[in-house]
Amino acid sequence: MPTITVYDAMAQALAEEMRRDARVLMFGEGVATKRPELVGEFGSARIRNTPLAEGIIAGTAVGAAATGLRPIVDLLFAPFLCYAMDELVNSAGKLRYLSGGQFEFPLVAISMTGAGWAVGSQHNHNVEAWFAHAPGLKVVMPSNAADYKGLLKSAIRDDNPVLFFVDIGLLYQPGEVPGGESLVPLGRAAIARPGHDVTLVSYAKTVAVCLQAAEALAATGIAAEVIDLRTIKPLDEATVLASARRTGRVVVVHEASRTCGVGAEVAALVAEQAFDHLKAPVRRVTGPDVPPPASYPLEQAFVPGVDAVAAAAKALVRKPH
Amino acid sequence: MPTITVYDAMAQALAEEMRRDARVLMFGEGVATKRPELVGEFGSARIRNTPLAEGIIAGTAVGAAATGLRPIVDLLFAPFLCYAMDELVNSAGKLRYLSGGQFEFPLVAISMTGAGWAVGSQHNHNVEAWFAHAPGLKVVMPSNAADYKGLLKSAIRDDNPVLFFVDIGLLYQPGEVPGGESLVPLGRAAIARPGHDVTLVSYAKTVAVCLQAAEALAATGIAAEVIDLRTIKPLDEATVLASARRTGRVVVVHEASRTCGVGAEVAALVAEQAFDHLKAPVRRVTGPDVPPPASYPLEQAFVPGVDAVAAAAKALVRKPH
Amino acid sequence: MSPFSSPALPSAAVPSIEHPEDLLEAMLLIRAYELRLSELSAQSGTPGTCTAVGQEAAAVGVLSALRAEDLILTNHRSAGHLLARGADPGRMMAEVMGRRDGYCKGKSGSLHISVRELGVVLTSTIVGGELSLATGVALSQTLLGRPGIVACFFGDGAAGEGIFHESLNLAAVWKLPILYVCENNEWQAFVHRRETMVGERIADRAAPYGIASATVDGNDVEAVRDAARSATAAIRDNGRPFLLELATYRQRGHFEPDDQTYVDAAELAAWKARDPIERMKARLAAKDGFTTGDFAGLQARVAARIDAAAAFAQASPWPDPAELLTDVYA
Amino acid sequence: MSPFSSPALPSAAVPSIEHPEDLLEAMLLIRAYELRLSELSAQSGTPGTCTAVGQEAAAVGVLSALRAEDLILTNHRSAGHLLARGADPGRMMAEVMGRRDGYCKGKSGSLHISVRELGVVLTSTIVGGELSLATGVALSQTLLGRPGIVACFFGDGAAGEGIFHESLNLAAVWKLPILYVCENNEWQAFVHRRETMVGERIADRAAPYGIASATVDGNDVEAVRDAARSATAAIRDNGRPFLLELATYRQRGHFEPDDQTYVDAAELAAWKARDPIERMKARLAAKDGFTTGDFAGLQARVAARIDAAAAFAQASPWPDPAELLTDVYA
Ligand SMILES: Cc1ncc(C[n+]2csc(CCOP(=O)(O)OP(=O)(O)O)c2C)c(N)n1
Ligand SMILES: Cc1ncc(C[n+]2csc(CCOP(=O)(O)OP(=O)(O)O)c2C)c(N)n1
Ligand SMILES: [Mg+2]
Ligand SMILES: [Mg+2]
Repeated sequence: MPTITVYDAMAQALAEEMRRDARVLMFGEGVATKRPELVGEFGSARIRNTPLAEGIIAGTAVGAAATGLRPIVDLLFAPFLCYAMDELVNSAGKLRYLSGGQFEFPLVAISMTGAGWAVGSQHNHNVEAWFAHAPGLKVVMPSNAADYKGLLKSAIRDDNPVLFFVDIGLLYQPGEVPGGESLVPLGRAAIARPGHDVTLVSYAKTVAVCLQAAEALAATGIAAEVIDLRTIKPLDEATVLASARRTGRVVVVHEASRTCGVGAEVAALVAEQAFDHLKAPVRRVTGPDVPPPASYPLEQAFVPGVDAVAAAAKALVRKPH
Repeated sequence: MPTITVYDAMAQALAEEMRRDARVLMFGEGVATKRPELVGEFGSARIRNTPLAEGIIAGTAVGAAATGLRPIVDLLFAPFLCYAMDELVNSAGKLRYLSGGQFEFPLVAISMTGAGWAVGSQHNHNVEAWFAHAPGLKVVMPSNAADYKGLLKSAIRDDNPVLFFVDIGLLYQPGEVPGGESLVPLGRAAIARPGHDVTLVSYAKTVAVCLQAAEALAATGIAAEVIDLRTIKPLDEATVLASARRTGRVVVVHEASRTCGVGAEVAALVAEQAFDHLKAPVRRVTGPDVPPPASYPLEQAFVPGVDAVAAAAKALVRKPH
Repeated sequence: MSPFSSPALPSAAVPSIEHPEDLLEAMLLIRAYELRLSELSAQSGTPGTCTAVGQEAAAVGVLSALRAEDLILTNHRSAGHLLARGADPGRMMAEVMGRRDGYCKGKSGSLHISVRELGVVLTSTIVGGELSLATGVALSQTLLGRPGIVACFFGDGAAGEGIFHESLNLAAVWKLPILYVCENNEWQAFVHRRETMVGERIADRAAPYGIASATVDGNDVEAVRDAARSATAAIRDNGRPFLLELATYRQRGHFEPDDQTYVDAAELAAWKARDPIERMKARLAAKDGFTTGDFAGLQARVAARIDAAAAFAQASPWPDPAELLTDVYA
Repeated sequence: MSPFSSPALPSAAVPSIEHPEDLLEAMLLIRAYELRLSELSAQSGTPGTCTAVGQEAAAVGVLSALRAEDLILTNHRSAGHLLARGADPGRMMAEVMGRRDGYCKGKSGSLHISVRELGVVLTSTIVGGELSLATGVALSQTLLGRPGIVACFFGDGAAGEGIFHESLNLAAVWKLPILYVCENNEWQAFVHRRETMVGERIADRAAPYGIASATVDGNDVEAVRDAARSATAAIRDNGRPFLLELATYRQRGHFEPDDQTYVDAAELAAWKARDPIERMKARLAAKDGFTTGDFAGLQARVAARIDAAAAFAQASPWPDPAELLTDVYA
């Protein structure tokens, strides 16, 4: 399998889907400047720069999606989604329902987030939980190049609005990407590493943290299973619950702030549906409830580390019950 | 104690705080039209109508708060907050931190939400969890007239940005409101009804649902404790956990959609911190993950009902462990 | 490019409003529909609505200038646009009442009624929502090679939302065939327009974006139709957006019931004296020999339709409770 | 009303930029500061920055027309505004590097540096953020009876965000004393301004709101200062907002390092030939007998300050890890 970066994996997905379906188009601030190869192949009607105005970029995507196109919009950094909340939440997420099912909204809104560039919380703010909480949307946040490609392709083919989050810490990470269609379905988690003593549930950059923690735990005789959610909504409850029931111990790990984050949802799910199998409390290891700072060491400290994850898992396994 | 509606309780809070502190002012779409008595007493500089533009209403409040005023803004219905997300989340919530503590943001953003007016999900959408998930904000959502008054006063005196949610289903409900200052501190939950068999945790209109469920449960010999969170952020973890440890059984109830809602946070908290005391799974009884519909019976069906809450509690109490 | 044929819009027959009497009858139908709903909501459990009483000439004048292939976006104050486009008042009332036979199965209520089969798409009650969506609808028309232009109705208040500015600018830069129709009715819920802007005209905001505009008497249905005809002709010709401002007045409250205590009585009276229906009626009488009897005939026809509509809506069942969970995802 | 004295802003001394040589030196300091950071970020672990090389006349010209009591809002491309206001380049560099002695304790980095003691408040890197906040700052000035006006810097790109429109409209309706300063530098990150609007001038967008405006050569520091002086005089006199557009050009990339492959070489060369520093230098030589030696003296002084600043910043420790959790709530 060829090894390419997440950025290139996404570029492949975009080109392949645009080739496959002439209704697919992409626009956003600098999209055409940054992807001249796509402009070359598909023309400037389908790859467009826009004015600097996230609201109308998103709104245009919503209107176009409802009337026959399949737009992809690049909204750059996740905090800028704040300017597009009405269009994404009140229009894309609700107008199908409010119209009694008259419209479909096949659109993808891409944005970047997460620690790595030391740019501070007006560029780095993990808000995926907002869109999981809002109705009518799907939310994807992959952890590796193959999934970035396979999930982006599935997102483009989906008939619903999909928020596609790119962890900037992963953007230039290489990974093996299979050739061919290599679709990854929405709503299906992956078992990134099997194990039977404790389950580490995560997504995006902290999947690697969990894998390293699992490696460290293995050295102490603890077999940790690592689940990569990949899609946050719809959440693959079955995979999470099956693992939780098997191991009886769950640590949820993510970079986003703790309160009402995706970790809260996973923990609540496990506490509700796998309670009888639990041998220990469900732990969350997450970013703190503060704005991510710019200063590099503080930014790094924001992200859950290998030691913290391993320690949380160890404490659960050691806990007598 | 005089009995007044939530609307009037809030009006008292506004008038008292404006009288107390000349830096307090209020603006929004129709604020001056709807509150002529405040215009009469405090003048048109301090009670202002605005153009129809939520972004600049919120942004103006943020800028004013940082430089010496203590603004209150009425943003009408919660879905309209989507137009003010940047100002509330990226500015009010983050600029203190990003500036290294140079500024304070004493502002209150009021908005209405919840079933009751059959107006559909572009007016009725419970998004309090979004603001609990975002850093630097406080979130309040009371359940009765006395708390609306006491918490609004505290919110106005707080030196931080406070999202103050008004459940429209409660707006014209009367309640006893004590005279005098009658401040209710932010961050403190109330035990609305004591009990020892099961804890029902809720806020806003579903507190009454829980109280009715508790009444019904009492008739079957089950003593339910009802906790009214009142403030969603900061969450009164101590009160919730003490009750959970005492009863060993927790049902979280709210109208907002389930995924990544406040109920997820409370359930996760309990599953993490009170695990050893739990006798049964933590249950959530919430609104579904769909946009609230307009049609009256469907809108009512969206809200957790007394029967569903009582049934969930009963199932936990009956569960052998 | 247009190798893909997406479902044609609209798919149902759209009535043409041709003759002066048609204009009058269409306005009468809207008036009767809205007054009936106002009465119903004052008495019983029927939900309130945002009426556009006094603004009928705006809806009818513009709709009479559109073609069947054109698409329409509207907002909370949409009944006139829908009825002039040929929507069934019975299904509209059923929707307002939250009943199963409503155009949106009762899920919308009055505030966001879309009728895809008539090309009335994506109605939003978020002020400015329609402005945010119109550009995308027009982009579809252009890229999919469909002939119709897009008419987007909004209020003077919506022109205060930033998205208005973003929409106009993008439409200008991308050359999108949009007729922006601002019904400047002097009110923004409970705030008078004068409190929200310096100057009088929303249309002035078009020029900086390189967009042509016009303001006309929005209470003169023929003037509106003529202005809309020349605006749509320009759009069809050059593919660029146009902003048409209709100067009119909201004669009733923001949302029924509304006591209008905040309204200046003299201003209201002056505008009632310029009522669009009365004006058209007088013009017809003067020019075309339209008699009191003719008028009574129109009114009777309209009243019968509204009676039937109300009966239909009231007989329509509530949605099945299972409907709460459907239509979320495609 | 102003019974409450809130903490005075600014509280530190603000330098006055009076003489032609001061204007030149202030521009040289900005240029040297930004080039030094560009070099550092190209080599090592120093974070990138958004430079305003080529735009120094805009910052210096406007700041030289402001008074100490005036407040300033700026954005991601703020170094010029801060330095011209008298900010310490050492503390600025420390902030860029995320160090403890930065103006914001390293939490901001380069993109949102505020310096309250100099009246540079609420810097936001959300494009349009400063526009959303300026109205509130101006409202405080007005209601608390403080004398200063508010200067709000933003780019041509920010004028595409809806909040620009909302801000201008509210400032006009509420009569807020704001000098809106648009640095039209022809670029919006990687998109040329021409791709984002029809027409050339952002200033044209002011008139519909009843706001006065002017466009001047933003690469002529004296022209900028003169225009800013008359604009601020008008604002101080009538209490109303004014939009001043400065036509300039971003000579370097959007964010260091940036290879500028997307930039038209001829356009860039034409603007470099109009470099504001070279122009002021030539003017001083022609009019005031300013010599090469005089210039070298200024440059040496500036270089020494920047050397010291870089040394200070590099010596500044990282923040204590506990700082991650502080400054969230008041
Ligand atoms: C974003 C948003 N803000 C506020 C409202 C509440 N609201 C509904 S209609 C309305 C007035 C709209 O005024 P205008 O745009 O002039 O339209 P009109 O109602 O006069 O037809 C308001 C404030 C809303 N629905 N959406
Ligand atoms: C809301 C938002 N969208 C996009 C960005 C990314 N971004 C940062 S600066 C910039 C260009 C801004 O252009 P302009 O306003 O002209 O200012 P300039 O950078 O030219 O000074 C962009 C797109 C951002 N920071 N915020
Ligand atoms: Mg209006
Ligand atoms: Mg620019």
